[in-house]
Amino acid sequence: MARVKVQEAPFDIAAETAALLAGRQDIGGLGCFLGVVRGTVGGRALRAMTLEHYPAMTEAAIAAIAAEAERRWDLLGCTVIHRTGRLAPGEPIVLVLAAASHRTAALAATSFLIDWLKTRAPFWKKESYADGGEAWVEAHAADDAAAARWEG
Amino acid sequence: MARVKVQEAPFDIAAETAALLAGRQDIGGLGCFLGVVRGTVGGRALRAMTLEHYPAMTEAAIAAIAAEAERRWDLLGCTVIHRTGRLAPGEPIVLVLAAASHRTAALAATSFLIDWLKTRAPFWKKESYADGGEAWVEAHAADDAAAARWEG
Amino acid sequence: MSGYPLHLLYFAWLRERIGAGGETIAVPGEIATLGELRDWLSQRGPGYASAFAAGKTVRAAVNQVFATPETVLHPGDEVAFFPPVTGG
Amino acid sequence: MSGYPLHLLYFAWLRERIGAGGETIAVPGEIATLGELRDWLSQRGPGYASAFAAGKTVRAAVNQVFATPETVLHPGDEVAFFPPVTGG
Repeated sequence: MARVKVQEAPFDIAAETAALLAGRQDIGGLGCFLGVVRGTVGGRALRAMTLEHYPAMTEAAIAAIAAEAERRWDLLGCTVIHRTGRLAPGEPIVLVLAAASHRTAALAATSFLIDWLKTRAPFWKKESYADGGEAWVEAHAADDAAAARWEG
Repeated sequence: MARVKVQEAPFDIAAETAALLAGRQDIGGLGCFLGVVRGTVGGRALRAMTLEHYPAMTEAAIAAIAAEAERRWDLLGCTVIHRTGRLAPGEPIVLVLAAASHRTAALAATSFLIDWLKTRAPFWKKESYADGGEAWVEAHAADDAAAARWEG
Repeated sequence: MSGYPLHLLYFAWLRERIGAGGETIAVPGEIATLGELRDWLSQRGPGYASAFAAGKTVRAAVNQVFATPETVLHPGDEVAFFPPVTGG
Repeated sequence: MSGYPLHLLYFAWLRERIGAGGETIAVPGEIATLGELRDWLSQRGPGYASAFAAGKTVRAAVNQVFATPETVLHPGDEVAFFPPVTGG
């Protein structure tokens, strides 16, 4: 059963890692992905990134993605934390952890989780630029292709 | 230029992550792998894992692996910390971090680094079992196959 | 079938164009599917027309589950419209 | 060529079988390559014979760089013998 959190507050990667490993001796590998707000997008300086989401659906959608990862790999732990609200460049947005007895499953599940989060969890990013402009981030074909790798 | 450390002491995943991200706004994704000592191997309870290495060669060998990762992907940071000496079940052995502007490079480099570490860095593991026996870990064909994925 | 109520939610640029994050409305009984609802909403005013303009990629969920134009609606459903997601 | 010195290192089960982590020895001048050194060492005693027994997978590095049986040796080289690595 995955640990899923959607929150405005920062998260603590060391505490989350420790929580996954605590009291266990069956985990051999822990894969992790940390997404971070970049300061420049397409050559344009960013002031902030604002994440909107669909509160009634978000945690359930993430839990369904994590359940799919647990169905595909023998995971011994799985954590997904996604932040919302206004974030500055350099701030972490999302944390994915996947633990397994061996590294192959842990790392594959980590890639899968972030690929599906990007295409199946109800979040929308708005970029606020240093020059005052704003724009909603458009979905990337590359993300759809990355997510599609895991289909079939 | 990668940050490489070989040490008996534990490492601090939060501090290492923060050090990679500090003062930067170009990193969009950070991939991470943490290897941990398991308490049971092939059905046999483990008391400890002892890691021997080749001190004059180890850091240079890891640095060469990291340099190869930096040649293959546009990394914005790379950290490899490998512990040596006697470790108990549940203790972390190795930490790999790879940062890039996007997640694909960060996660691919993370997988590459741990695959090559397992087959190209001069470490040897000895397992000490709860029943008093000891055995050197044999190299796994699966590890060679995983490392070979990155060749050619 | 006479009119029935739906709880509508709009996110991201759909919310901005429509000018509201959500509303509860009565829709005509002949609207049976999500696709028909979308066509009907797009004629409610310029904000809706802009949000649901032809060629725009709009996704939807019914009762918090991703849905397709063929999804059949029921009284009291929560129907959310939004752009393709961009989290992670 | 007359004899020349080499710094030898042994790791993991090679170290245990040979009973030493390393030694500096003079090898006969006719030993030109790593493969020839290995054959010569395997005849130095039962510990060496066990460490370098036929069929055993033994890897080596010369001056801290992975090497092959064809690698040519030079006076003063540091030559390390060890099993396939198992770190990570």
